[in-house]
Amino acid sequence: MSILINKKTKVLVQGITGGEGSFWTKHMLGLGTNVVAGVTPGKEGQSVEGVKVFNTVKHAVKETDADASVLFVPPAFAKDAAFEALSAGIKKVVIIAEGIPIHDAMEIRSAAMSEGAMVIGGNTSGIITAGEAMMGIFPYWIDRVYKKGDIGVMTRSGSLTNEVTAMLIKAGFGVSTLAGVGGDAVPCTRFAELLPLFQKDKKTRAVLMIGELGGTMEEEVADAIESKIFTKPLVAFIAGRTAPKGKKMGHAGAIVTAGKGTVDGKIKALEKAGALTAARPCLAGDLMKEALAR
Amino acid sequence: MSILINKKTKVLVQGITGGEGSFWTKHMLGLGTNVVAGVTPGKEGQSVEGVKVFNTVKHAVKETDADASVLFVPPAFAKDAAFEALSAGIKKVVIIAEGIPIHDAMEIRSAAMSEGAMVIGGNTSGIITAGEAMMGIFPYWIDRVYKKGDIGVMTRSGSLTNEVTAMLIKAGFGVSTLAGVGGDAVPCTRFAELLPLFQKDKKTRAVLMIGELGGTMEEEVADAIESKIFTKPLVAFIAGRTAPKGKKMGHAGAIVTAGKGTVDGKIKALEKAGALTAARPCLAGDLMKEALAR
Amino acid sequence: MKLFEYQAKDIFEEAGIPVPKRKLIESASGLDEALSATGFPCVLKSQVLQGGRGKAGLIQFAKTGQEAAEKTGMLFSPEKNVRKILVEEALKIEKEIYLAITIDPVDCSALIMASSEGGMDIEEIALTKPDRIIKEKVNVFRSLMPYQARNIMFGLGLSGEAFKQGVKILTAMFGLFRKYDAELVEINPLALCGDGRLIAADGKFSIDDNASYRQKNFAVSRDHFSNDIEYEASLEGIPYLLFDGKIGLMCAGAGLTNTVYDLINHYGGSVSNYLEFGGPNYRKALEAMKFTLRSNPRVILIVTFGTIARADVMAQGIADAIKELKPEVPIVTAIRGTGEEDAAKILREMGLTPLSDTEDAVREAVRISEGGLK
Amino acid sequence: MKLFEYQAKDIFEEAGIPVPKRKLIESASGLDEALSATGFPCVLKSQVLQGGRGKAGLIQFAKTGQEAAEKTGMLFSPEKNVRKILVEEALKIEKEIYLAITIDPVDCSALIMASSEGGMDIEEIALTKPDRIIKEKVNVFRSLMPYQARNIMFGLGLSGEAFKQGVKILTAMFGLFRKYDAELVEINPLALCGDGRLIAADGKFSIDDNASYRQKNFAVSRDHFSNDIEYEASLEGIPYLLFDGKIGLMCAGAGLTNTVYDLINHYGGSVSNYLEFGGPNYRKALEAMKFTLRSNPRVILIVTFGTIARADVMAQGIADAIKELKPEVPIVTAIRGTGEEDAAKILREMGLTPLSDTEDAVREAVRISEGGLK
Repeated sequence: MSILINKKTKVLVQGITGGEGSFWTKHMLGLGTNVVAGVTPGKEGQSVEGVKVFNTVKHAVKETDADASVLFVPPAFAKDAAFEALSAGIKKVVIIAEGIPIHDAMEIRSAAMSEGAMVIGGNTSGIITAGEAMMGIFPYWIDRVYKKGDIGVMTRSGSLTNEVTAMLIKAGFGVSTLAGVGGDAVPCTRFAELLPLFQKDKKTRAVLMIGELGGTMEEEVADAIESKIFTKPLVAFIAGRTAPKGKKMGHAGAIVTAGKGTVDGKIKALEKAGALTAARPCLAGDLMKEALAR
Repeated sequence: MSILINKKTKVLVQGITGGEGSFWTKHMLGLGTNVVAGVTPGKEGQSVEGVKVFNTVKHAVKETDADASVLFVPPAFAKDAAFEALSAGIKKVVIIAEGIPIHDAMEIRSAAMSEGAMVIGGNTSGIITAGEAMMGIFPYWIDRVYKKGDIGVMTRSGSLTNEVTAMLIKAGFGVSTLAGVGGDAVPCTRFAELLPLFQKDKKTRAVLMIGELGGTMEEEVADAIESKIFTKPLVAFIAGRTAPKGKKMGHAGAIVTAGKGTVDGKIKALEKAGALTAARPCLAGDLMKEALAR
Repeated sequence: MKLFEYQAKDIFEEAGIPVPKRKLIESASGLDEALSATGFPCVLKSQVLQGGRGKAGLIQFAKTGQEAAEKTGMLFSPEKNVRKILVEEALKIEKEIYLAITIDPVDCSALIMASSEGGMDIEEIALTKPDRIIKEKVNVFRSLMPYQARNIMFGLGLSGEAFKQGVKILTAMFGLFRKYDAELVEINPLALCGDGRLIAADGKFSIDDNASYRQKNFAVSRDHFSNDIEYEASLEGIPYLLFDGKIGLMCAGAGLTNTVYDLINHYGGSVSNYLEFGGPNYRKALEAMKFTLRSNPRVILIVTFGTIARADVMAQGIADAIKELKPEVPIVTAIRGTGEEDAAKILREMGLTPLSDTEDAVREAVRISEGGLK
Repeated sequence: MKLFEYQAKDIFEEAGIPVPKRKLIESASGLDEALSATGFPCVLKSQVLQGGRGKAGLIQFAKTGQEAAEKTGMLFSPEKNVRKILVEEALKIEKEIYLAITIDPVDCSALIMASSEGGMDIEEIALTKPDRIIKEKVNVFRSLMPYQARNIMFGLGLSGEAFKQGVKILTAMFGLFRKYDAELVEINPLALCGDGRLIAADGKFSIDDNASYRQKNFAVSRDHFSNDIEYEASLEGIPYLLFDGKIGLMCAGAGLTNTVYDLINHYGGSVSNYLEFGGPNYRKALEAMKFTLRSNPRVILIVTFGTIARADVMAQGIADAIKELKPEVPIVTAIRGTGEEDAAKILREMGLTPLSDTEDAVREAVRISEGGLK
């Protein structure tokens, strides 16, 4: 078991013939991902790493029954590609692109919600079920970063995820599924929406959340724990605790505004709910042991 | 019992202070309708026929728990008024206005569908549950037109409904609920969508449908009978059997185009499904007796 | 309101959809100037709203100035009675594509239909080979997305430049569909020309009459009607159709009027005009009777069953109209609904014999119209 | 990108939202002409992006030409260093309304917020009396509907002409919100004046940077930054912030860079600049190092853990940058991720001692920055 993807998930790659699309298709296949089709308008009939290319998602789905799609398209085309996937009945979509206009992201998330689908991203490394399958751009080939195990990971970051996950592995743990919700101000899936999946997944014993200043996603996780939607142990690391107020440091989502979204506020909410929070990445492993021992 | 409205339905009247709004509020009250509130922007604090007027539907619903709304607003404002009712959580809306732009009607029906609500109209006389309540403009005071009974009526017309219903009454029947879906090309509720309600209603023994040339609503009813969604007797009268092809006679919806929507086609589909069709209004009563005797 | 081809093409051009070189002329005197714009060969396209213009001889080709002049003269002749001709360059068409956007009233989506077998027989294809029609629905709250345009264009088998142009054309059509409250936007054929270009060779554009208050660019004109009476009635807001039968109808409500029309046919009668004066027009009995008399009926049949359209008001209007117009033809009435007792009284005072049953009234009117005594 | 008040007001005016009479000046020489447009009393409003301009003395009132000249001189003085002043008529304000449209990221709707207690203390009111803030959500696929604008305006207690004007203003704001890919459109205060008019007395407008490719009307300028280095880094697309500490950061990934920043503070160090050169910039080591050196660090700390941003490519870039720039400050690295073995080799060849643990690297950088030996 796992959440979102496993060996059987029939993965479509939109933008497969591009540089990134073909590069990561090779690596997704390398990890064992069941990549069944690719889409690039005008390139039907070609193949990439042995994967058939179609002109439209509709056609690809008809021919291959693809049930999940990962998008390697530039941010300006993310909305169109995501809508194309949703309209073809695909219920799991991962958008890697960084720089999606926020109004587009609103529309994508709105459409996904009304169609009962889950769009992960944008500005994310994607989803990986360690040792089974991935939709995205993970350095799974570096042993000390993504090893199979029973800790679910959810994150807003890229490089920081590698950093923190490495600490988890170092402490003897492994990862069930890692889902990057992305670093944008309007992520199309929010942390709290992943919790029911982790809760249900028998292979996930606990969850590590890698959060950041800004927004209210971490507070929503605290609410989900308080209301018993999620009852497994949860350890959080939250970046930006010393960031100066009002300065825009990195991710668009990481702006401290109107007294909300401070790291202090997030930590208080999480600890009140019973989660453990790591002050530094290197403490994540020990805290996870503590959480599981409770 | 009845469908859509009864004595308990808490009716809101949007546009209550206008000429038509106040005139018909009086008559709706006269029939026993539980009119609990009215809305006209800027007229909060006034009252019409003893009914309190509010500025917004939101406020009216908060104060009175209104759960149905009838709109007496000009066609150009129908979309706004309907959206206002839907956004306030009202699930039954009747639009009387004739002349709603077709793109507006599309949006109203779309919104109603996505919100699980039913909007009846536009270009309709509305809904009447004989002897109990009405939302609309019915000559309920003329005994030979709307008498309480157990025949459900659904119609696309106004004057023609009076004509045919009078024939039904003359034959000794009465009406449970009459719902006018309206004469527009894009009615916000379609005939076939009323059938499950009539099917479920214990007080409705059979249904009389008053149709017209154009569109496919009558064919959809035939489909619903074929697929056993509706199993009670159904008698239909369909106007326009001798209308010249391609000429626009009256209702926008009544255009014969592309080989579809002919009266002949409708009658064939209905009779194949087991419904009886009246060649002239005066035959509706006898056919209903025949249908019930089967 | 249906637009004429020349209006549709002006709109297309404004939206960036390629259209042929063309010039509209309203008399033979404009022909030379038009031909200098189009060159030869050219097409002379009568601007009428009816379908099947080709088969009716209303579209003519010309290779020379002389041929063009002869054919223009023929089309403008009193026999053909064409009021406007669109003179166009003749295209070298390799393939005819059908492209249309209309409304799906069930889904309440915009429905795009396309076929690589466009041209004159598209209705036949829709009936006999429905799988040759590609369909794509657009949620009315969202715009046409590029992927939807691509779905269509790949489905049509287009590639390269024509594919890109097709996407642009469809996107522009959708914009027009929403902007102009259109019931139908159709390009048929969308011509794939020898030089690889896509050009809208013919177009239909129909604007929702209910939206006329916010679509003021186009007005109904005399050209939209086949006779003066229908045009003048439309200016009064009175639905009216002229026929060549014997009974002049003055009814209220489309459904009831259609039913009366059916009943007249059922009883072997014939109709000289179709007229509705219910709803917002129920106080317009005088105008309604004037238009009815212009169809030269042998009898006037008035059938109403109104609620808001009060019977007594309508009856009084008819009484007043009779006083003013003094019609020589007999009048049969079945005026029912709100205030019907008062209505009957008013009509009796005018010497009429008000009936209360529609079929009785229809039979009486048919009898009189076929020569029976009043 | 945040727009300046004068830009926001130009957009408001274009959309039909009433704004005060005003004129932008960039030096004292434009004052007289501006005053002839505004009259007296007037307001001199420094065009800076920071909040709390009033309390910082950056907004000044003047009743006479002499007073205006003195205060303009003061604002343009090197001490205040204001680059542009908006000279405005002073309004007679009876009531200050707050009106804003932003994004609700959970619902994915446009969120309208309004309060009849607008003005400087709106953030305080949002925290302490949240019920005084009226909210209305707009589905992103639909437009703002008139009823929603009415809900807001009735909620604000407006009536008569002010009510109608308020509906128009909010409708126009919503149009701007969508048209310009805005993150925030705010009017605060929306002034209800003595004469009954509503006027946008101050405005904030923030355009989504990710949409800059389709919002070309506004470009980031030097005015948006507090120093040249941040401005120049932004032109290179490199996220950069200047601080007054000792460690120059060159990191990859916002989350990781923030974390390194936190760790430096944790270990008692201080930062001279924040810089990300991962993602699309991972081949820009030379530019990144140039900007870092301009913050005068005592040590450069490079921390990366990239996947696409390959460690070996970044290491080679750093090696090349060292060769070209020959920095005199020590460099501490923890460069991990794809190609990390090759990266370590490259760095060792340059005489560096690559570390593999972030905290080790941070501690080492802090040690050196506080005077420890390399």
